[in-house]
Amino acid sequence: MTQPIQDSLGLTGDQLLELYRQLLTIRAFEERVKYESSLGNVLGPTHLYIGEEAIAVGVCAALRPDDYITSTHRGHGHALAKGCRPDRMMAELFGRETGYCRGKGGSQHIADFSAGMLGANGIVAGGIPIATGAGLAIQLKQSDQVVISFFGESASNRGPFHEGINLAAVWRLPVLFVCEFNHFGQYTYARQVMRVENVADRAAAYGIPGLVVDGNDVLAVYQAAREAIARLRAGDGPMLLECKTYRLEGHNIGDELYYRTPGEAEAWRLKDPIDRYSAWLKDREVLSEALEAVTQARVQAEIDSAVAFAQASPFPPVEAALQDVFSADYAVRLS
Amino acid sequence: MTQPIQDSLGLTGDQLLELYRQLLTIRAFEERVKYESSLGNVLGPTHLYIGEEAIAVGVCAALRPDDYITSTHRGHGHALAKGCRPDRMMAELFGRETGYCRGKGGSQHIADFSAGMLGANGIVAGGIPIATGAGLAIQLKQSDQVVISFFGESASNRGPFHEGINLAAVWRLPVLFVCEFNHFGQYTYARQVMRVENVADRAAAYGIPGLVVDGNDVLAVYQAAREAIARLRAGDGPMLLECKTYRLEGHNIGDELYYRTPGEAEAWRLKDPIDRYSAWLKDREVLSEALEAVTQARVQAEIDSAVAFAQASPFPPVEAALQDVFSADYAVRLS
Amino acid sequence: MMATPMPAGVQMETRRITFRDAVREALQEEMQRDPTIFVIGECVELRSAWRTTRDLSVLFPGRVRDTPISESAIVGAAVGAAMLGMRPVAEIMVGDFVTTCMDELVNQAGKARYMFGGQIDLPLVVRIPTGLAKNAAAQHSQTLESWFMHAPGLLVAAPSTPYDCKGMLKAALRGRDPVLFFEYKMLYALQGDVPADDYTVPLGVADVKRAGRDVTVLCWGSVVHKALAAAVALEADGVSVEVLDLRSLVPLDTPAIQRSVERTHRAVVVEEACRPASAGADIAAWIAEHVFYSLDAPIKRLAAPPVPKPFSTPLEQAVVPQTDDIVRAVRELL
Amino acid sequence: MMATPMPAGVQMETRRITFRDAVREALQEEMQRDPTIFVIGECVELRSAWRTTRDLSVLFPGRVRDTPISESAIVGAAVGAAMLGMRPVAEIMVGDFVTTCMDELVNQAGKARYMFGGQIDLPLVVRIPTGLAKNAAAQHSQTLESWFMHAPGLLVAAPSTPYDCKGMLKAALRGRDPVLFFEYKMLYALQGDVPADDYTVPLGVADVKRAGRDVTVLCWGSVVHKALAAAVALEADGVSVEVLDLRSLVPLDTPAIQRSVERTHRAVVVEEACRPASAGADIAAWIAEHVFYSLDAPIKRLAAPPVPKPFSTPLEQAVVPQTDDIVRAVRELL
Ligand SMILES: Cc1ncc(C[n+]2csc(CCOP(=O)(O)OP(=O)(O)O)c2C)c(N)n1
Ligand SMILES: Cc1ncc(C[n+]2csc(CCOP(=O)(O)OP(=O)(O)O)c2C)c(N)n1
Ligand SMILES: [Mg+2]
Ligand SMILES: [Mg+2]
Repeated sequence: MTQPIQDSLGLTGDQLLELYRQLLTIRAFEERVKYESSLGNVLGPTHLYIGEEAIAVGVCAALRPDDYITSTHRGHGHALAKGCRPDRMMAELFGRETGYCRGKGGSQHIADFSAGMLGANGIVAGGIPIATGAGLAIQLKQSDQVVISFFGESASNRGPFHEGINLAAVWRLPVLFVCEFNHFGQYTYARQVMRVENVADRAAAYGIPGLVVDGNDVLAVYQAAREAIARLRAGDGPMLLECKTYRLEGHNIGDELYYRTPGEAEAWRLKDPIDRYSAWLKDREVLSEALEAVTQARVQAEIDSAVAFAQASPFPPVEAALQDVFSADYAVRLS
Repeated sequence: MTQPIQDSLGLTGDQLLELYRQLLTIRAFEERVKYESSLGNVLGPTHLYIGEEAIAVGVCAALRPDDYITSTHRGHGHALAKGCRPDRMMAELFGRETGYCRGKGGSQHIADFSAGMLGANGIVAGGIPIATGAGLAIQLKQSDQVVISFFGESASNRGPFHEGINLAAVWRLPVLFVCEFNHFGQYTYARQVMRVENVADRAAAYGIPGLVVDGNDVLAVYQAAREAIARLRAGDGPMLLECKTYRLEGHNIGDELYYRTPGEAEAWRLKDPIDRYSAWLKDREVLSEALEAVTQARVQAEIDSAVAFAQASPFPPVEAALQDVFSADYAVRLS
Repeated sequence: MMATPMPAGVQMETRRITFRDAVREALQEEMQRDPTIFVIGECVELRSAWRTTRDLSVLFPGRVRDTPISESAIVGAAVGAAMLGMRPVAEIMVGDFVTTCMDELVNQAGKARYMFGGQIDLPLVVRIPTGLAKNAAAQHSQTLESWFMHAPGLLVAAPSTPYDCKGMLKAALRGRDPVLFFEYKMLYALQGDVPADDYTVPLGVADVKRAGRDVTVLCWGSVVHKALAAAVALEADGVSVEVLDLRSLVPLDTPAIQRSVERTHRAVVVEEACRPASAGADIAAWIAEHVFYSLDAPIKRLAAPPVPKPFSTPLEQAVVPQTDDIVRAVRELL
Repeated sequence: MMATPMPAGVQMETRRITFRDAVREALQEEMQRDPTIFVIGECVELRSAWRTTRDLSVLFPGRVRDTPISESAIVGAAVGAAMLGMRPVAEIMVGDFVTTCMDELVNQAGKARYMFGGQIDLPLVVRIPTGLAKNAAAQHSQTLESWFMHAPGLLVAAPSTPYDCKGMLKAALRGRDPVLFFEYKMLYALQGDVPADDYTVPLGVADVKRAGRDVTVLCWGSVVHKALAAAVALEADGVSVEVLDLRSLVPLDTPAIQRSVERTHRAVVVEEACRPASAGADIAAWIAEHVFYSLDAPIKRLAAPPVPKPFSTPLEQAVVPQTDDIVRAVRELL
């Protein structure tokens, strides 16, 4: 990474440091989720975003607050980068009443519609057509908002990827499809289940541009996203942006990773997006050792207080199980 | 079309005339189906293959009898070219006991497993993953058979197209995906619902070769299919062959075609695959006026007798409605 | 096809229209009223396969859009647009094709409000032309509304008359929840009276299409008309049949079921769909659990046998309950 | 988890294995016996998400294959391979994901034999790990076997013990029809005895898991064990409960249902799935139609309410029938 990129990006020091803070927040959140899961506090199957933080942070930095995202089963990073609060997220993972979904969704269904986070999704590729629909709504409203659809490379083998992107292309909807190529779909290597090297190679099938970027370089991601989003706002239609990265943890917490090629993760750890970015910031003297320590401490404090909030929150009352199936107009049939 | 192509194809005069006979048979069959439908003899929604005959004939001429095809809602041409009998097909369309499906399937479900015809399909793109599965069976049996999957260009917008071809590509299965680009998906122009000019442009998304050929030129189709199939038999994996053609009739019998651009069909009629091929055969003196008349008469006689067979056949007995849901091992629950 | 009158008690100026036009008028009037409503589906710009969207693309430019053949994307996009406050109407051309978008219907549309903790309304309508059509065979004749009763979070409507269809579709378009709106294809040509003025018919309210004393026939959609014909035939024998049209399956008007069966003490449940695990099974089971002590006879069910729909006419007719079957079933209970 | 004994009357050398190993052993033994059997699915080469295919890819090279995340292609390919005489076993990782391949299951696999006039056998097995798993939430906890009862042409099995599971899966793998084989995830760790020797358990034969006089509890899959626990609790009060495990829903062993209810005169139908239009509704409706005059009380149903599955533990526990609910329901009938 060289100085000119910073220049061309035109980010202030504060903005650069905000990206750094976000990267740290996601990492700290995920590390803590892993720990709280081992204690049985975080409930249910949970997929960590560790190693992939630069994608969510880089893309969301290019968004306005009134833009939208759809997310995946591996969605904590997307949510945090889009502005969701760690405390309400943690409370959700703990299954508490104060969580974003009142404890009814959990990790795979975190959503915050007020922040433009249209939901994690437990169905691989499930968020893609939803993003297309959000783009359609924007177009019909004649707004200049945009939608980001995050998904993994393995999602690109599912039909709704194909149908959702094609439809967005046909109607030139303002949707940026962001593929997180982390090499795995659960326990299966991506190369085993597709014969193209890049998911971006699939963009041509829909007549839209496809681009590959280093997903462990937050500024590269930001720059690519910013350019793509400018295109979207200008009404030029959707794009596919593929970010190459690596899933440093198992598929979900508890995965023993028997299938992983030895040495591979270690090699990728050397490309850790946070280490790289902090080194870059230090190089340019945007970040000092002291500021690093302060930022880490602040982030840690925020996560600690998120956990405290979750812990102190009640479980939802049993009646909640029967609420919010429909609007207040309709009741659930109980017998 | 020039002499060298004939040479390079190495087809004998008899073989060339057999293609001609097949083209005529399909056309005559379809014209008669249209007429019998107007009389109420052919039952139910029926999609005609008129104008697209060169594709089925050209592709199937490159097959062995022990190869397989999957077909579509517009499948009469595929069935005839793969060796299904006009009489049993007509009987099926008439809803008779002697039809291929004992009157239980009709136009959209004609199948003849003994001829390697694995079924028309009422679900757009429904036959594509089935073809992939047939290819998998062939690979597991270590046979050198191949499978053809016919489908329309609009089917290429459905998820199973994407998933089915990707899976075949991943496992290098001996399946030739043949797209019939006839410009319409029901009442919608293809160009309105995809932003690529060729469906073959989508082959790259699966890392397989894609090829476009003039679908109204039976020899061009034959040549392309023959080369592709040789590749398949050699174990080189699937291909996508796109044949450009035009649906001269409505989507189904009864379609009033309000939506069709004036003049368009007339222009395509000048490229009628049968006229072109018979002119070419006459040019080369493979076909004489006399032989043409004889062939036409023979084909017409075969269709007449198919109709007579259908007409003379009984409707299935009412008990048949409850048969063949399961093997004889299980009965249908009636109460 | 026989025409249907307005419900008893409704007194206003009326017009006679087909079921198909009831759909179109409801769409047109509501699109006029509410700019957030739009229509997507295959070939809907021209007129749709069933001629239910005729003229709409001209009246509302850009708000009626042909899609690729991509049912997953159609319904998924409807979900996404509804999340942003729009009111999508998606058409799935033929009932059997719901199989191609079940995830979007069931796991996304049906579950979104709940799994997101009630954050959003999801006002979308999926219109599903459904059921038998002449010789359309196994993949174009099934009717699958029962599946969606068994899928939490979806409202399920299946009107039987132009009046109900127009009123219920308008109600659906003013609601806040996802509605699967089943339109029986065989009813599209049916004529019936509708009020000249704006009206709605709420979802979840059954309708006594014919009052009677001896037996309740519970039904919805296409078979309502067979039940009515059977009731007429049985009247000649002095048997008084109540025809209760449920009109929607979610919500199911269980109080109306209870009221009727408590009076007649006998119930026949009739449906076009196949018997196992159907909506009809559910209704029969509900009666057996909740109105048991009022019953003077077993609860009869008439449904299709669990076989794919056959192509040929005599077979096709044999696998759906006909008027005669209803007459016979009612007689057996007396 | 509690262990299950072999059925009474079975006398042979036995081994104690888990439900999960029952699946694996059935696959392994049948693959050994029949070279046309192969397994496809997501991550099945390693061991599958539920550790049911462990070692198989090593034992049978090339016959156990990881697929892309492409459920439509997985099931569609199984159909195509079965048409050519192979015997595919497809795994759909989680029950809720059947929504992504309903067309291939229902319109292709279920209808092929019939709509093609009986030309072919279609010997394929789709294994579906299903139902509640701890805190898996709305898109990973549902169980949808009821839908497939309502879809002609598919056999539907849902065993409750290692013995039944192994025997029924082996039977499925020797049949000629498409079988949807539902494996309740919460049962995978359950231990039970299986014969040391080869055996099969036919589809369509219910099993009296516990004989009783006063009430029949009809059930299958996960809730069988809750029913058995309830029966034990009620025995202390002198109430004798018969637990009838249906084991498969298609075919449904209606003679066994009739025999039992005619003896006990009372029925409770219990299921993990949600209530409306479920398999349980069908069973209750069948009893109400065919065994009506033997009944001394309403037919009780216990099922989940029609809500998506909630994430948090207290809610999750609240939306599926528990042993106590069964005890209470039985008491109410007496
Ligand atoms: C339709 C569907 N099939 C299978 C699964 C199970 N599953 C959950 S995540 C996952 C892997 C997804 O891989 P990818 O899309 O690359 O995302 P990543 O996990 O790598 O972020 C699988 C197979 C699912 N949730 N939905
Ligand atoms: C999943 C599905 N959606 C919609 C339809 C209705 N339909 C039948 S044929 C057809 C058009 C298909 O177009 P194409 O694939 O290009 O084939 P063509 O008719 O042109 O031969 C449509 C929309 C269907 N049968 N299946
Ligand atoms: Mg991945
Ligand atoms: Mg076409």
